[in-house]
Amino acid sequence: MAISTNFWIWIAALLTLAIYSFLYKDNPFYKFAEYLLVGISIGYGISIYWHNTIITKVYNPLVYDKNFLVLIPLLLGLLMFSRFFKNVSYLSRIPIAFVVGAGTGLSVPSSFEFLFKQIYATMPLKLDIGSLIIVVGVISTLVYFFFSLEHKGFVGKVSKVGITFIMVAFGAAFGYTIMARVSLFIGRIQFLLSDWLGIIK
Amino acid sequence: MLKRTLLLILFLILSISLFSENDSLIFLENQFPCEGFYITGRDIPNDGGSGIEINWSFPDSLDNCFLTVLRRDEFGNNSVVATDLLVSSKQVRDVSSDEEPSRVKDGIKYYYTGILSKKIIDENLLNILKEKSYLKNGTYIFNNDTFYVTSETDAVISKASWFNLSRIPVLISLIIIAFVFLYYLNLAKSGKELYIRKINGLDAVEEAVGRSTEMGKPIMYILGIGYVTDIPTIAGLTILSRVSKKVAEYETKILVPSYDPVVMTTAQEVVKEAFTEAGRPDLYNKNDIMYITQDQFGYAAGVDGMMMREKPGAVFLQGLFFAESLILAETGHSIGAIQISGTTETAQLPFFVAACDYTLIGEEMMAASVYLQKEPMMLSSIAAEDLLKVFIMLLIIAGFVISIFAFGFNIGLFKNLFDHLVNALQV
Amino acid sequence: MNFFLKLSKIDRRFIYLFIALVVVLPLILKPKFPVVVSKPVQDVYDYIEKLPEGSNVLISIDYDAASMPEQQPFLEALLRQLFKNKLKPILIVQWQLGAPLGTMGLEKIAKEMGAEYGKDYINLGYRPGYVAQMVGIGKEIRDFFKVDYKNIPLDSFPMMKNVHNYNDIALLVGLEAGATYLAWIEYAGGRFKQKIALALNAVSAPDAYYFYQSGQIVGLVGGMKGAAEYEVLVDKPDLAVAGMASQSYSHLVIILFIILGNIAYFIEKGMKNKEGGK
Amino acid sequence: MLKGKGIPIFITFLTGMIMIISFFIPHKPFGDIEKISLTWYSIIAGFTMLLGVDSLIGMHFRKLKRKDENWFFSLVLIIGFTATVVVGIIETVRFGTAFDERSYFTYIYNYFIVPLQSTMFSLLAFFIASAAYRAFRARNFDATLLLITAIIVMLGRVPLGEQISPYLPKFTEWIMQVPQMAAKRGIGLGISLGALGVSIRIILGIERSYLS
Repeated sequence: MAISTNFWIWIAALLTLAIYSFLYKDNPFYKFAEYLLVGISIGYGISIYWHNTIITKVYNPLVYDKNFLVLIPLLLGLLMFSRFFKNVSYLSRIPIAFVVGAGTGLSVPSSFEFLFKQIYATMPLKLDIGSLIIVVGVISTLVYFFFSLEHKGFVGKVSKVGITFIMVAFGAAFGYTIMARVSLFIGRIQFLLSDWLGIIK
Repeated sequence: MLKRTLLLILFLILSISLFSENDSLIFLENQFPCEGFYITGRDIPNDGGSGIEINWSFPDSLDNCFLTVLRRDEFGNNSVVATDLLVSSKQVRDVSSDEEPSRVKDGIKYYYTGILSKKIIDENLLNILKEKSYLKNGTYIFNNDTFYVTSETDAVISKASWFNLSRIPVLISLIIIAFVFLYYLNLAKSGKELYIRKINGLDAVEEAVGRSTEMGKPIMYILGIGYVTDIPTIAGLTILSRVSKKVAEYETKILVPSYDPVVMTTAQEVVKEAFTEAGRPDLYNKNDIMYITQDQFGYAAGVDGMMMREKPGAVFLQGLFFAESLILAETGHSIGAIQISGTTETAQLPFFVAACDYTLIGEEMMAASVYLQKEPMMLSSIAAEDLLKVFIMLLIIAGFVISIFAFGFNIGLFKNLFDHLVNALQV
Repeated sequence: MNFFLKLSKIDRRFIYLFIALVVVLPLILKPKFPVVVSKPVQDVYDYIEKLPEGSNVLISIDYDAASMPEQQPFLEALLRQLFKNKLKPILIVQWQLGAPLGTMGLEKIAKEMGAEYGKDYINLGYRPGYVAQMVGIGKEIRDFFKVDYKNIPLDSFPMMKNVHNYNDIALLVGLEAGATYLAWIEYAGGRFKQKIALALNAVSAPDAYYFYQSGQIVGLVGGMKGAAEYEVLVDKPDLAVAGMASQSYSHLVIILFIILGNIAYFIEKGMKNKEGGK
Repeated sequence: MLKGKGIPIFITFLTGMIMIISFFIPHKPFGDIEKISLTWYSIIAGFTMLLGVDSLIGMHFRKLKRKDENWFFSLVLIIGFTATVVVGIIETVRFGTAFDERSYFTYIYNYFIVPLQSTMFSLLAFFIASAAYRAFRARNFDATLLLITAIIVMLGRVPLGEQISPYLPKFTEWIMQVPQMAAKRGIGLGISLGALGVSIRIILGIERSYLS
């Protein structure tokens, strides 16, 4: 195999190198790639919004299904533009109040589901040393998150055990992830060496 | 004699081929061993309506047969619910899916019939069956394939439930928790002093803002890639409010690059309000809270670039972060900024802990806004959370003790108890 | 002493350089690297080895460019084994963005092994709606794939003459980056008793191990490591084995730096203590 | 009256309560409320995106006008944005949708966005190494434990570990399944309680800093 003659592959390869140049230091090549990515991705995002939101969620329901309920978010969305006019800019609080209310409201039951799931998973379905360690770990970690008690004496000791568990978990999760990250880099190198330069087959 | 036999055979062959050409169904009494196979239908409980579930019971010998389910409504319209289900799957639901919108309507009588076959059902046969208004129970033959038609189910009517009974445990705990919160709120109103323990990263906020100001550098506040509907983002916004108040007091600058436009507008409100409260609305500049892009790595690239060029003295990473967490935190470290991070994404916490000066772990981040503004009403909610923690611990310990008696000592009573406990937890 | 003190203030770019070297060099030089074959991978290999000559193997490309380092080497190793044993791969795609990757791998290995399109292998390309397709192939593959990826009618290819549904397919191999494999197991496996082997990304492989234990899949190839094992089995160590070397060396380099950093830290601390002692 | 915080706080309270109640009521219209509110969010966000674009493009236009230090790159950004939108419109006219396989819009995605994104992502291979080098110092007992677990897991994940000892990969799995899982659950329980706290503070209007 020889070096690629495909124009598009060249673009992808040069942009890849431009990003990697950031590892040395900030430089015009990285800046170019960075600004380009931001510009293109926002343009792409707008197109996706047009396609997925305006057409499928507003236009189609309104025109074909005669679903006038979508006028409400439409109005709320328009209220956001009130910030362009000083004397009515307070109106933009209404959509914000709505989305924050929806977000917090939805999170209450889902937090419960998560809570129940976690407790359920901690129940020892079989008796072994592992289940005991899990029970001790979960409880001591929870004690670390006690805020209204000073971490002194017994509580202090248990919360120290909790910190130990947290540290082991962080170390393990860190070590576990390295492989996946190196894989990503291998993927990019394979692209450069095989698709672009044709050095490896 | 021979001639006659040959003629007879010829006649038979002809007649069979004639039948198969007509695609006609031949009714046979009971030649398919389907005893014990029957189907039932019922309204799906605890749903929002427009759903019927069809169950069937069967002898093991029919394990590998295929079942096709037909539906007839009270007006005589036929339709196919599902074809070629493996009998061992035991159940199918007649509900609307993403591809096919609601077909079952509430309040209408439906009757279901099952077609049992050893091979996958023929498309032509299916079309013939769909045309028939009623099929007699029994075995049929079609193109040399036998199949069995079950008797029709009783009328099934779907309806919507007003209450999801399976969520009663959640409702009960919600009521208990509401009472705990209200109790502590009242306690706070009556003037009882509530305590909150030291949270490491938060005492450093003042220092971080102060040092940046001294060096004449701005502060950067990164809210991550969540939406306003995500609780970590909301928690990040409440911390932003406290931090920007300090920023206004120190008369320095705060940069908030955003990922989501709604987060950006909300962050603008938050900072403006904080600056006004601090008595410096003149310092507020809406252009400092800017939009970058709604692309995970585009955002990371943009924020990295901004960090390299603006060189903030302090970087806050508070909100919802995914893989970009370390890209941001390492760059922040390389420019020598004090970094205070916090997120609820457990997978990203190790990277924050490694790369930042201070990290708020999970709930610490949610409690941070309370810590930074120690009002009694706020503190009361933290105390309530702690009481709930005690409940949970007791529940876990109880579960463990019960399991020792149940599995260790093999006591039936405790086994039942354990089963009940586990079932109640399955939402 | 001095060396270690300098080390504690080492420029991060030296670390970057080392990481880059240990990853890139093995990919170019492809050194011999010992790989132990695990049972789930061996099972896939053995199952295919036992298939009679001329059997059809359906390969589903359910990954995209992001999973290429993990999946592409396995695809190539698998195709080598299939062509060597005179088995006939039928390639289909459930992830649209994976289509060019599948085609690339297939054409490359077919050329290398001298296989002929339409007679020894075929590429049917991507069709939307994966569940309908998985059920549909149980009846007639032509309901979804009337033509191949270049719009040529299926019936014009000699190898497809007698291929209609799962009964004519000896093994389904899914190369999976996401959760599409669950549908394969449920529909092709559960409903039509199709034999299935899976190659999964490293992150999802542990989840699928359950299906291997319960016998719902004949074998499991997990991540780049699994692909490396397969390359060893087909006796052609290639990119995955090289990738495993890159992985191992990069882990070693990081560990080495951590150890050096700690030595430097303790020496520095010792010196400070001495100064404090004075 | 509208200018105060009263009405917005009431709206938050009302929407929040409706969301909670609808969790228990499958009947229409409550049953679909989660889906509906997410659709609504995306519609509102769609409009707000214009505010975002105004913020970003406006900033770069100002930089361009002032001939700031990096004005050239601001130009790159604006051209990249405009070109993508224009190509998107042209290809929508040509193929009915910009996401057609033959459209140049797809080319932009495949040859600009994908390589840039995945290269940014792969920078983590380097950052994870430098972060580990710097942070993993045996300063105290807990830090030492973190460092040792990380090294064990790193070894257990690659074939090298298997050659050191066949038990290493198994031990790694055990660490992930038992102590790691325990701490993760403890943190998770804390997070759900914390989320409840945040939600209740906001729904009841105790926390109102998000409204000015």
